[in-house]
Amino acid sequence: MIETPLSAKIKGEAFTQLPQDLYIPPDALEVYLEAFEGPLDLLLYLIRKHNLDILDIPMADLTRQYMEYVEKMKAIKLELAGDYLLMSAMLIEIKSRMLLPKPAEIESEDDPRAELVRRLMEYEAIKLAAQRLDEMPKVGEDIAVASAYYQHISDVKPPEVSLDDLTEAWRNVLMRASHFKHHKVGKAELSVREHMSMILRRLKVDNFLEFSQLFDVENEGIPKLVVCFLAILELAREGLLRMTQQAPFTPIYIQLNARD
Amino acid sequence: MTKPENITQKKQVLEVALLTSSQPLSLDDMQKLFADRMERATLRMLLDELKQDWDTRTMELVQVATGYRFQARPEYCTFLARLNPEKQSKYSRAVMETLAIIAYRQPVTRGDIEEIRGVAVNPNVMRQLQERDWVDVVGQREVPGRPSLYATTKHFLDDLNLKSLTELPAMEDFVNSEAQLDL
Amino acid sequence: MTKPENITQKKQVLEVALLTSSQPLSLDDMQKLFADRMERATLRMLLDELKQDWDTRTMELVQVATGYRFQARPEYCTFLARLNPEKQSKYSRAVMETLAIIAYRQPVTRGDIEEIRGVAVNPNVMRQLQERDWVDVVGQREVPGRPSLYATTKHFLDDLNLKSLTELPAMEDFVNSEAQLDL
Repeated sequence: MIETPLSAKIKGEAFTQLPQDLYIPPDALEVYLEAFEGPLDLLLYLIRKHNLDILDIPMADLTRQYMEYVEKMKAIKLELAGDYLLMSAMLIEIKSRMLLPKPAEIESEDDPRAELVRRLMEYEAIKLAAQRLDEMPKVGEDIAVASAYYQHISDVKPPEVSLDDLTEAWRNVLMRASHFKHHKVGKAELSVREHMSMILRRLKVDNFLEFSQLFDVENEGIPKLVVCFLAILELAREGLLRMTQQAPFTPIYIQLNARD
Repeated sequence: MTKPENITQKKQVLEVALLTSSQPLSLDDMQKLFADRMERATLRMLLDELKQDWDTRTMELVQVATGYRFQARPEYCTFLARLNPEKQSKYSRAVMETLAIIAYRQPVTRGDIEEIRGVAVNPNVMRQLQERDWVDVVGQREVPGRPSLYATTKHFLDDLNLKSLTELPAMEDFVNSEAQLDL
Repeated sequence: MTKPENITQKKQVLEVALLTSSQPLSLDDMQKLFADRMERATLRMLLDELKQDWDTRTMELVQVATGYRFQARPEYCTFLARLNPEKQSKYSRAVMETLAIIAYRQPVTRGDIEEIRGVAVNPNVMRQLQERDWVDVVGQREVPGRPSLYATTKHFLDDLNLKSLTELPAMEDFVNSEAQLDL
């Protein structure tokens, strides 16, 4: 299960596993090197292949085997990844530290192999995790997602317009219309204009209104009533409505100025 | 199930293939689904039955140029359109200026707008504003031709978060500086 | 039908949307389908019913990281595989190991990955994972050089049929089983 799957062909013969004695035909070396993901992967292979206990690695054996492998790579002048040489150095250092007699006072010092073991276990866990991830069903390979057709209708979302956009547009209009006579658009004028539109809307519906109906005396304050009156005068001035009165003191009627 | 035993299972295989394919499947494609040889006539019959099975359901099996596909019945397409509304980029300058003129000078005729902007009003511009329900006709000016008078709607105020037109920024600051030169 | 009247019609709208979308739909997406306000609780209930309606059918409604989707029941995948025999080429061990490190140890820097694997990270490996939209940069570690921190995306979870990272097979399992076997 841990074994690295190999499919090297040397002189027409297929090699499906690494040879027991670690003799590697020089031609195949490059293939094997590629089969390993790095020095940790190679070390794990050696440990697993020879049934070594990962928690109690015989450093001498392991280092010797690893170095043999690396020497063979060197022998055929394979461009050796620096990572492999770095690992050689680390193994030799661990081995030599284990050979040294430990001074009594630092008896409890960590096993020099501890860091290597930690890294090997971490890497092995990741290696297995990678295999599991690889085996999991994935969209596009083993999972087919519904994607039936539908007729796309475009639902166009109208553009956003902010107050700033609007006033910017108005500013541009004013800027260009230098001949424009009635620049002044203050709040008072706007409210008159708003009422002009409102009165026209009402007359469109009712056609014919009594003058007093346009004033909501009970609910609206004096300023609003004045604005409404100004709007009526402005509409009359612009010829948009007509005011009629049959006789003095009789009701005044207002209607749209329809042509006779 | 590694081999579909009966008609029902074969239809199920076809249904899955058609529902999960983003492209229409040809008869050749569908024959590949089955390890055993499947006659084209049998396949057509199965497709016909499958089509009927879905007759009262949400999707319909249709034949198009390159093959068969399931597609959403048209009545659902309006809902689906809401999922990815296309954002219209921005109103043109002409639309914005026309809107501004109507907002500040209402009620105005098309002629008024043309006079202020100095160019003819594209009918398309008025259509966009009316379709958005921001502008409507509030009357006619009693001059020859009886041109329509346009004003902004309550809906326009709502969309711009205004309670009344008086909340539009007054242009006095800008206008005054010009007015001093002009008036 | 412009407004779904009853539960059945609402479920139909959801069914069409889910059957035609190749991406999972989030609750937010699905709320957009309905003009009227749809409570999330109601939506969840409808999805639950819809899931049950399809319980004995060819597709299943599943929940993944970014939302809900219909997918073919696993037993049909062998048939579907025949449609597109040219299988997506497998990722190399380097890619899968890098992905595993990012998935289980995220957020990690390139240096972290190199430390665990014992070899330099080939830029091509990271590119493949990023192009698939399985991995992206989520920040920088505040050390000299400010190396990028990589993490897996929601899309990665979707593609592996997972709702969250916690559904990944636990790492401890590996270590234990290994200790027992002592290969």
